[in-house]
Amino acid sequence: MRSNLILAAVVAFVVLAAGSVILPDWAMFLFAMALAKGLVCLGIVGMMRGGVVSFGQGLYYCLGAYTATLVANSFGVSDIFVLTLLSSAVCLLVGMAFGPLLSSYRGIFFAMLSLALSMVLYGSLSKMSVIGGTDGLNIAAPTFLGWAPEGRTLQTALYIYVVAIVVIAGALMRIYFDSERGLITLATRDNELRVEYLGASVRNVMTYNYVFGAVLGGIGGTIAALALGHVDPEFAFWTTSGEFVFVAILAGYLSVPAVFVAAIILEMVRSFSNLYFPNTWQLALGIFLLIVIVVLPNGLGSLVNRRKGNAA
Amino acid sequence: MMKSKIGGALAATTLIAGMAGPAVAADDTFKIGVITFLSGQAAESFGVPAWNGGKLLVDMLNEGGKLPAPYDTKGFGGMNIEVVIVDEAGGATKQVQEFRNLVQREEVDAVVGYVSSGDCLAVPPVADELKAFTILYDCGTPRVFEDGSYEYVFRTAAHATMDNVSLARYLKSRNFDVPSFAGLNQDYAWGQDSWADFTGAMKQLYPDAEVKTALFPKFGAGQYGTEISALLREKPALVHSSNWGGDLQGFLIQATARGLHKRSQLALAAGDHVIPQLQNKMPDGIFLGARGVNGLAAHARGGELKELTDTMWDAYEAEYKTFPVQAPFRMWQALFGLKTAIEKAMADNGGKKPSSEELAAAMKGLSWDAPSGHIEMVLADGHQAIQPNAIGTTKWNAEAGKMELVDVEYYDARCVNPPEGMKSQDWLAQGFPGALCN
Amino acid sequence: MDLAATILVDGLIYAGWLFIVSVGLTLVFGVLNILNIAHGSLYAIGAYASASMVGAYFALGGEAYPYGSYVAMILAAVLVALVIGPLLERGLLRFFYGRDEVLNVLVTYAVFLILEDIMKLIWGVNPYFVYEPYTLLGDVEIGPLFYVGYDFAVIAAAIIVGLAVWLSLNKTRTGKVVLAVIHDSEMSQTMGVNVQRIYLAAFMAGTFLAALGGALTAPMISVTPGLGVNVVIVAFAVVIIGGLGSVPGAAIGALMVGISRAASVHLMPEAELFIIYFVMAIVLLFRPEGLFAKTQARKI
Amino acid sequence: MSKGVLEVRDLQKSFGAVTAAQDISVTVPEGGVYSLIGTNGAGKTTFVNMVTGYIKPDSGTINFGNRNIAGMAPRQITRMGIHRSFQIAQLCNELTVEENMLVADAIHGRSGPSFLRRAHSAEARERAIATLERFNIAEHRDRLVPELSGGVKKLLDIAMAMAGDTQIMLLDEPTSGVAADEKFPIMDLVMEALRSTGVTIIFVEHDMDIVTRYSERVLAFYDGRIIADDAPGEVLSDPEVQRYVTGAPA
Repeated sequence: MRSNLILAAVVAFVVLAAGSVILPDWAMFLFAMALAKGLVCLGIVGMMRGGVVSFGQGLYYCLGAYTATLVANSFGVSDIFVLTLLSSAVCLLVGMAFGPLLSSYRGIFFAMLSLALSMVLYGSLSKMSVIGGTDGLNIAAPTFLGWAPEGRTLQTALYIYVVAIVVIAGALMRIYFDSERGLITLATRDNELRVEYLGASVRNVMTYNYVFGAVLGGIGGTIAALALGHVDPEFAFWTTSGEFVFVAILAGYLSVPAVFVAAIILEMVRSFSNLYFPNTWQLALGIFLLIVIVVLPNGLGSLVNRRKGNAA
Repeated sequence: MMKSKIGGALAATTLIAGMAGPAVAADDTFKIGVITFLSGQAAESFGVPAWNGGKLLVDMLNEGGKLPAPYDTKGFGGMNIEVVIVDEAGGATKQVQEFRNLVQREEVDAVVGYVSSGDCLAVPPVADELKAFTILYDCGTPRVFEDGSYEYVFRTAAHATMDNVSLARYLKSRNFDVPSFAGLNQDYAWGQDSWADFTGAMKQLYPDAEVKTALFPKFGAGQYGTEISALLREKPALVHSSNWGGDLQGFLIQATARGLHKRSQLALAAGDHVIPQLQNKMPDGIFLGARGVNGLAAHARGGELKELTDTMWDAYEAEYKTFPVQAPFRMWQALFGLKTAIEKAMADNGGKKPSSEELAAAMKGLSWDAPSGHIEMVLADGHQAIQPNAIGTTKWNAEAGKMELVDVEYYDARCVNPPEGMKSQDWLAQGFPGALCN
Repeated sequence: MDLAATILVDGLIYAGWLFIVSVGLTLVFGVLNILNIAHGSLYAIGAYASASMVGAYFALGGEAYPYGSYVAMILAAVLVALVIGPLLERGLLRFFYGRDEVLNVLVTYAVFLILEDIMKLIWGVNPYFVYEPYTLLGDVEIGPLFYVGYDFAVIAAAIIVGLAVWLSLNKTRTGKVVLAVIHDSEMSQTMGVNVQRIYLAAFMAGTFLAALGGALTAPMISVTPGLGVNVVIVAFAVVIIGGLGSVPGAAIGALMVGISRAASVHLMPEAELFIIYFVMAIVLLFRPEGLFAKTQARKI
Repeated sequence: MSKGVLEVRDLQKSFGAVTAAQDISVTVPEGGVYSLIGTNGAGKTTFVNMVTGYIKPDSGTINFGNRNIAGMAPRQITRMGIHRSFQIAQLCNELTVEENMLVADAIHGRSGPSFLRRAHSAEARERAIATLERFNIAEHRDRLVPELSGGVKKLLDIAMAMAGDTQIMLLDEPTSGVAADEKFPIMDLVMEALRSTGVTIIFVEHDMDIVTRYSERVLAFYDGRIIADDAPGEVLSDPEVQRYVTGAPA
């Protein structure tokens, strides 16, 4: 089985990396952004498997982005690997601080409390004129272990970097989902009482998923910031988090790759509806969301990865 | 093996993306991407009027001969003007993506846009990366060129420091007594910066004026009851606000209903654009600016630009049944600047459609006339414009049934803008060194 | 007048408004178990409708009886409830009953996006004003401060709405049924309650209350696009604090938020932005389900 | 006192006005089969819930393994070896029978559940299927829970509870929601499966035939008190029990 996973990962990497050749510049950038956001959504999917959905992943997306930007601007660090590590470390710590707190909330309360947390970050950043307030900050293009590409090369390098991280993160999460703890998470979504009476701690399960989500969010935010060259508090605004949730629902919790396909599809729809319906793109997007929710109640993943027995 | 299946799906999406081919602009058309607010709060106050003005001007230019010299030639240097318009709503992240799409997918020849300061900060690095000629036509924050420098990015409107410096100077020149003042500004960069600029300028001109309270209601709050109570209790001699759009209208309606304007002088840094909607609900005697000699102030100015101004003014009124406020004026000065630059570049390159490099070279340090006055790209090494400004006092003309601006004071560009090479905050802190006021 | 009193009055005025805009949200959640993000849009539509109605009223020579404009405002809200309520509930939401709460939040998020543009298509981007009703009731002078009579009318309206909702829930037969559904829809279904009709009624009531909130706010603001975005988040906070599905909870939540916000504006303006989330976080820390949440013990 | 003994002293519990347990004191030695009888609301399930941590007693002690487990969290009590089944079988409806078993196996698995070890590994599945076979429900392994009959659900519920090392097994109405003709076969199955492991069995039951057939000792509850505690014959012939519990002379 594991060999299959490795094979799949390699295939996924090749297919995605091929994009750096096939794709026009604008699309490569769009894909890079979509994949970065996909990482955040993968974190939400991890929580969805446990039965909760965070409406506040913008918190970590933003935290990661600002950590990278502030570090880059104040210490002149530009190496993408260092920045990614630093911001995921910060998000890990913050996640470990909030995780236990949130782990006892469910459903709409978990969603709203996580939303409140990210809105507080949004508010605080908006107030801090020193770091640009609502206007945000710019961050210089990253370097790769001393190599400082420019133009199309830079975009390609960034894109390949995202792809690599996506494939690694995706594979790791797949391993986790298939693991004993992964199954326990699914059981928790289903019947917490049973899990507790089997002697496992539901809060513990929830906390782990939350912390993983935090780290993935941080990585996604860092990459997004480096690709955009700009961060602002909007990263933590509820509509941003709302989009992440939408991608997660669109993907469903069954398949990991579906998350990234969903992210790319959303970016495409958004970008084109923007261009073709400048006055009614929200309408277009909203209708698209509804169609997806109606047509794919279990998400894209259900197309390719029907659970045993769920076929009915 | 679902991963590879998904991989297939992904490759498919990739193809779709690849197929969405751009419509390459021919040499006899000049394609501009215009980004401004078509939805959300800023649509009504800035985005839509700005583009109404822009559309009007583009049509007039494409027809040719509609405008007084030097703008009587057709299109941009004879080329037909084609426009791709994009909604600015959705935040800087989205705008950076849209910018790339405009340049790389739509292959526009130039981008004109951005009301939001956040977008104006986020886009320039990308513009330089893509070597895409870009005009920022509206946004206020001085940080764009004070914190960075860009090859292909130009701002054809003065930055926001001018607005509040002029306001303070207006108080002084009308020797209005300000023992104390307070502020109510939107809680985001625009409001925070405007308040900082205003207090900075006041510290110079009214050193011993006491700052009462600085209120920052949430952007789009709509309800100002509590804030107004606070202002009524504090009884400041003057209340400063840089609010715009619905927030300003809401504040004025609620403040006047509770007599705040009778108790304190209201001074609005960018208030002119709500006059067409509020009409006589806007009380008399309010000091207000228009972020430049725009709208009523421009109409009242006359001078050698009268013909140009009136042509645009009348065309706009005829088309949209209301008079143009600040936003269309700033769009006009951007498009006139772009026209001038293109034609200058073509004069240098022998009439070919200019490249981004040639455009940038031509735009650098350029100066041209617009309905809002003489625009000079003198700051930030020729990338940032300065322009004259005006502040006036509202007065409802009952018989004409329209709001007028009286006691208008005009300020030279160099009187209310910092000199080249000096950050506006330092300029304020040091008491306007090098300011040339008539 | 001393600061405490000012804070109290300002707080009450804001709380009154908050209650009207949030009570519909909590009612809809209680019955349909759907947290309706589009509530904000319904609020905005109510504002637009009321602006148009009042405008039309005065255009048709309503100056003679200006007070009629208040009737026009309420009619506007009723109209919105009658048109949009059934459209959304029958046409869309009913297909999502019993689905995951969070999925339903997304459904209404989509509705929110759609309505935002539809409003633009109907009313354009230019602002609407209905100033008259706001000044009609004159000023109220409290110590050195002027308040607009309308502000207190809003408080009164809030109290009336609160009583009306409470009475119709607890004193009418239908209301009791609604409460039963709120408590346990499966059970009430087995008891032969026509849950479908209850759902429709509840959603229309919720729509009416949202629209009423907008209708009452319209005279004191300029009705422009993007009006609903901020409202819904505030309303969320209020109903979360009070406990989803609890009408008295919404009242208490509104009071807590309203007064703490007023206090922060007067005492420490820089904290205003956070105060609402602060209150919410504190409450949820001690009452994870909100103040008045319905808690049913699980039978094992 | 040996480790497996459950020693309950003066348990009190009331919900508002309702007294669900008063002065409950009983000692359950290791091994053996005990049944709890009583009308609905007599306090049987409350007793089970307090012993397994679902309800915290107002006062009193529950000593097991030389610790007072009163008020401990269910999972802590479970880890100490006191497992339970439920009146309404508590299963994971989105998972198959085998996966339900795998969940139990993963939790009781060696060295705690792992982030890396595959839940569906061959060994794990062997263990799971072995347990399912012990309860004679292995043929349902690939079906989803909602497709199962009441009896199979009950058996799966118990089978899951038996994963890991169980010392005391509390069965809350093992035959409720089971077709009448299935009751005895199921009880036979359960009793055989459990006895072989030598766990102490405590089950709540309404059917007196089942009580007399399977239990060695009976605790009769009435109004939150234990009114009789003896061999089935004695308890069922006790007039008080006949009046308050069985209703008619046995």
